[in-house]
Amino acid sequence: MRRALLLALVLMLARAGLPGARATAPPESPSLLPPTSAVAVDTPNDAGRSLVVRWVLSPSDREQDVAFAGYEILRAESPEGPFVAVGDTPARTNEFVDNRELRDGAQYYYQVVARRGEALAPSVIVGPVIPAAQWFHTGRVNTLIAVLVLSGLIIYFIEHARRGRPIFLRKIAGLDAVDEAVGRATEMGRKILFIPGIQDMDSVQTLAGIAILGRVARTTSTYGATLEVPVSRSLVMVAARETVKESYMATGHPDSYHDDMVYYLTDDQFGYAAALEGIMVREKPATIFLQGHFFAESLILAENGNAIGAIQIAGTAEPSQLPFFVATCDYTLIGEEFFVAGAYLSREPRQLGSLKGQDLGKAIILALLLVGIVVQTTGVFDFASLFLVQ
Amino acid sequence: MVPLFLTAFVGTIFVIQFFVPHRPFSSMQGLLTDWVQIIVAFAIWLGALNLMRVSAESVSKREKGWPYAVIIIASFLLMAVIGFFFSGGTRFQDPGTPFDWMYQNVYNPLSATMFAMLAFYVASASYRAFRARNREATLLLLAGFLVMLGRVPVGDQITAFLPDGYRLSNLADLIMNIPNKAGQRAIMIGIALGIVSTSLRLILGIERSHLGGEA
Amino acid sequence: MSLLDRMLAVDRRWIFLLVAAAVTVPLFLELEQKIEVTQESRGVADALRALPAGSRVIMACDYDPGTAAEVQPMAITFLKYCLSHQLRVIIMGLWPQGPMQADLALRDALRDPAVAALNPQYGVDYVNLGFQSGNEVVIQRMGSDIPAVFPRDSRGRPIGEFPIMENVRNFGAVAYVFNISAGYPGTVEWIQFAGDRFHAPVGSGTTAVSAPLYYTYFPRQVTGVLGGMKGAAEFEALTGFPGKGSRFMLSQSFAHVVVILFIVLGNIAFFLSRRRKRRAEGAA
Amino acid sequence: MSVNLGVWVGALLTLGILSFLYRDNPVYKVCEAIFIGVSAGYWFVSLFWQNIQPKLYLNLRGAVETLASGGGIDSRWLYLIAGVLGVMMLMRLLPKAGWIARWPLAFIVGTTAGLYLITYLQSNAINQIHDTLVPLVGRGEGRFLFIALPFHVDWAALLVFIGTVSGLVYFFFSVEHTRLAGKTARLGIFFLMITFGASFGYTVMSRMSLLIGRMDFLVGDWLGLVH
Repeated sequence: MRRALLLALVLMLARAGLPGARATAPPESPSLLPPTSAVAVDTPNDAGRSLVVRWVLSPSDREQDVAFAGYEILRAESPEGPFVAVGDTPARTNEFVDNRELRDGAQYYYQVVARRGEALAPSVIVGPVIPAAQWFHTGRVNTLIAVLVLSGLIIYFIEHARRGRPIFLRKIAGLDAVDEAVGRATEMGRKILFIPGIQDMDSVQTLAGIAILGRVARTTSTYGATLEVPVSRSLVMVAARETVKESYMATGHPDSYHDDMVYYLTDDQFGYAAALEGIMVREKPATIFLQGHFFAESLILAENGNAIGAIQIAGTAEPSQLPFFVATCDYTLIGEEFFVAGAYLSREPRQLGSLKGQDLGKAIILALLLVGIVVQTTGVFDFASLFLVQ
Repeated sequence: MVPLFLTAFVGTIFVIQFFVPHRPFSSMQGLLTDWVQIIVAFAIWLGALNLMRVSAESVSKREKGWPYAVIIIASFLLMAVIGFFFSGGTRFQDPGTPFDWMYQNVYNPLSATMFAMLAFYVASASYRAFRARNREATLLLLAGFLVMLGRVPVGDQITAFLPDGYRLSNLADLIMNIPNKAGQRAIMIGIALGIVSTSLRLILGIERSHLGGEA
Repeated sequence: MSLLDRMLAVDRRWIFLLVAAAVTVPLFLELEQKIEVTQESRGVADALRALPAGSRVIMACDYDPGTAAEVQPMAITFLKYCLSHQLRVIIMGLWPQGPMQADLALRDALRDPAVAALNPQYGVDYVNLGFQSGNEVVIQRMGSDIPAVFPRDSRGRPIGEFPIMENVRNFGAVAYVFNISAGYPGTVEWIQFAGDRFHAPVGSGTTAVSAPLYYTYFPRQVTGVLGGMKGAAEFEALTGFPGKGSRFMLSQSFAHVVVILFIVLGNIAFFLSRRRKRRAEGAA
Repeated sequence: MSVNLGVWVGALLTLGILSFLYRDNPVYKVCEAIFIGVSAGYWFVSLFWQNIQPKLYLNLRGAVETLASGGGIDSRWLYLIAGVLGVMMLMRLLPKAGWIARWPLAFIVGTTAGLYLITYLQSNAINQIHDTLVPLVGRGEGRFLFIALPFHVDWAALLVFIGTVSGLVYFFFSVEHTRLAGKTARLGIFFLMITFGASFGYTVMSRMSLLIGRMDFLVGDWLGLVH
């Protein structure tokens, strides 16, 4: 029943929002009229040497008047002239930004001339106006506040965590499945494959993937399962070896670790995918972790893992690849979840702290959204305008 | 020490210049962006030169598949020589130059076909791997179906019996404009906060993995 | 091995063959396809129509041959529309291949009778400023100084020689920015810098992969989005210049139907086989 | 069938890559190697003519000429720093001097961090908040299904609002997903999955379009079977 209602609602919405009809304009007048009420002001919030001229369109400037050519903008340093052309604009524009060889502090006068063929119709002279630079962009106060509040929160919590205060993070489903997946591989006596993506160590996603590798390696070492980590970057290989070794040491199985567990295949995207395809088909690993920065190869990898019947736990923040992981893998860490998992597992206080800061930022945004929508709907105050950045 | 200072200095300048239009920030920003463009060009050069180095090593050590490395080097040199010396200098992209010929008839088809291969993989994954294994995946696949059908003419043809405005294309519009918009927005806001915190850590020198650990 | 298991274990190459057939056969068929126009596509066409003759538009080509099948038709249609409506086009790219793709599109567009009738001139009606490295930093810099970013066109001639570049200092002189995007850098950067920072009206033509994200910026931060080949077909329908986008719609329909059938078949086989296995396990 | 050499070259290379679908083979490997080499060469050349030559070389040459003709030192000399940083980048090729590449890298990272901090906050957070906040109820006529309402309700905006909020709650990590938070997060994952479904559909669309383009090239431009 609820579904039927929802469907009806959805269909109803599909009908909404048809375009309106167009108004027609009155017939054209023959004589050329000048633009009315021109003004010139200093360009606000800029680095100076720039002025803005605005005018009300000439009554002759209409779509039907095809001969109407547009406006010419004249400038002089005194009201008596001489006036020199500094630019032109097409018909139906009412603003010109002049930044041609202006000096900050000097006085300028302007005239806007409507043109139709040879005919000219100049506006009154406006001025004086003086270009100047500003020290603060007044249209961006809201962004400044946002930067300060967010930075403050993040820095505060980094310090907080660094002093060893505990930080709570919720459970993440994909991580709880690690034990089960490793256990299954051990029972079946098959390998576990960990694939950390195709990007180098400069990608935050690779770092998060390596942190997760640390946790997986701890589990494999206690279960006595076989772990293999084929990588596509030499730097990633170095980092992955360090991480796995450390995990095996920490659980008291340093003898089970050997460098060959982590090996380099190739830098080439599809070459890497093809090599992994071969490994999967030959060795039939029971569990595959796809944790890192993936691109188009994600599909090839996940498909092959699926074809050999492996349990797959994926994680990435690459939005275009997430759908494929969700559709092919048993568990997927989505976007931020993936980062949190990395920080959570690495227990790195600075990572944890900044995550907490981010979370509070999100809480503030949520609160603003909830308050904002109520205020906006009641119409007492245009709350949304607080979020307009110039 | 120097790299950390550089990151902090440049990062701060770019944050400040957003709020302070006055000189010297406005002109510094212009100069620094020019520098970035030049450095980025060198960085991409580095990638190409590195490829040559790796390939040359592979040839000299007679690694497995080294003849392919010879082809890589040869085609790189061919393209570079043509582009530098035989295509009219700065006018190297003009229609009719050898460089343009290589672009149109070698680079273009190869690159387009590499990506077109993905269509085959999508199809085989559709058959072999995309499973409605849980509620989430089911929802995802259903939404995918509706969008796939609704965004091509066939969608409206098979729902032609429904009144205009209630067909698959309208349903696809709806999905794109309501749940997709909401979901994307939630993801975007999350990403924005993540980027703010990462950038901040970089500027403050807390995050320095890109410099290879301690710098 | 049961029929179901064999069905699931079918050689991938059969699937490949079917897909190849599904997209190729329709190329030989001439079936009129009715193109349903989305509001996002209409946004681009409407923004162009609102521009007075003589306005300058930027066509920023941020794509490469890899994705050209989807977006090249948009570039061609855009050029045809602008050049036949006396809009002056400034071509540039943040991907090195973009401006070269634009040159290819220009060759096609200039052959169109509606364009050829006006005989557009290089440097006057259109110009190709070429590629500039630096990604979003380039757009940021263009906000204050376009000539500093592009001192020369793609052929190395100083831009001072070209009437179209006269008085062009920043986005203030540009009435519309149409970005053809295949990833990073692309429409997100154009929106963030040219649109949000410098208030230039931005429109986007993009690969279908990126379209769902870009729709989120519509209509305030981006005036319109053409998504994938379907978007190209819609744009062709809206501007009255039929081209490849429209021609390929039948293949596209076939391909989608085939993929959906694959997913449905695969799932049926998977669930039946799983149920059978469970039953067998239960019996044992 | 085409008589153009270029089209033939393109068609053979296309077929060479497609041959991988049958199985990995030397022809594919050759085509792949050509692709890797040619694209590296392509970047190498275009970056020189479109960036290093006009921005670095011409600026520095201008500065040298001015100095030589007695014009003194002008601001273009500052580009020398960029050139030095660029060369430092290339030092990575040398095993011993590789560390110096950290300087230009740090420069680029600083720029990106500074720029992104602001732009993502502005475009992806502040602007999106702005766009989400629209009046949900207004004057005029509205309906709920087929029931007429005495006021106008923007159902689409309401659903977008609910979806955005619940999606945000899902990405909230400081609170356990139980009770209200749990329910909201579940609604959030519902919206997220439809979002992914939409991306999924569009990605399939994209990949198929690219294949259509290639097939059109083969049967149209090369074989001339389709006009």
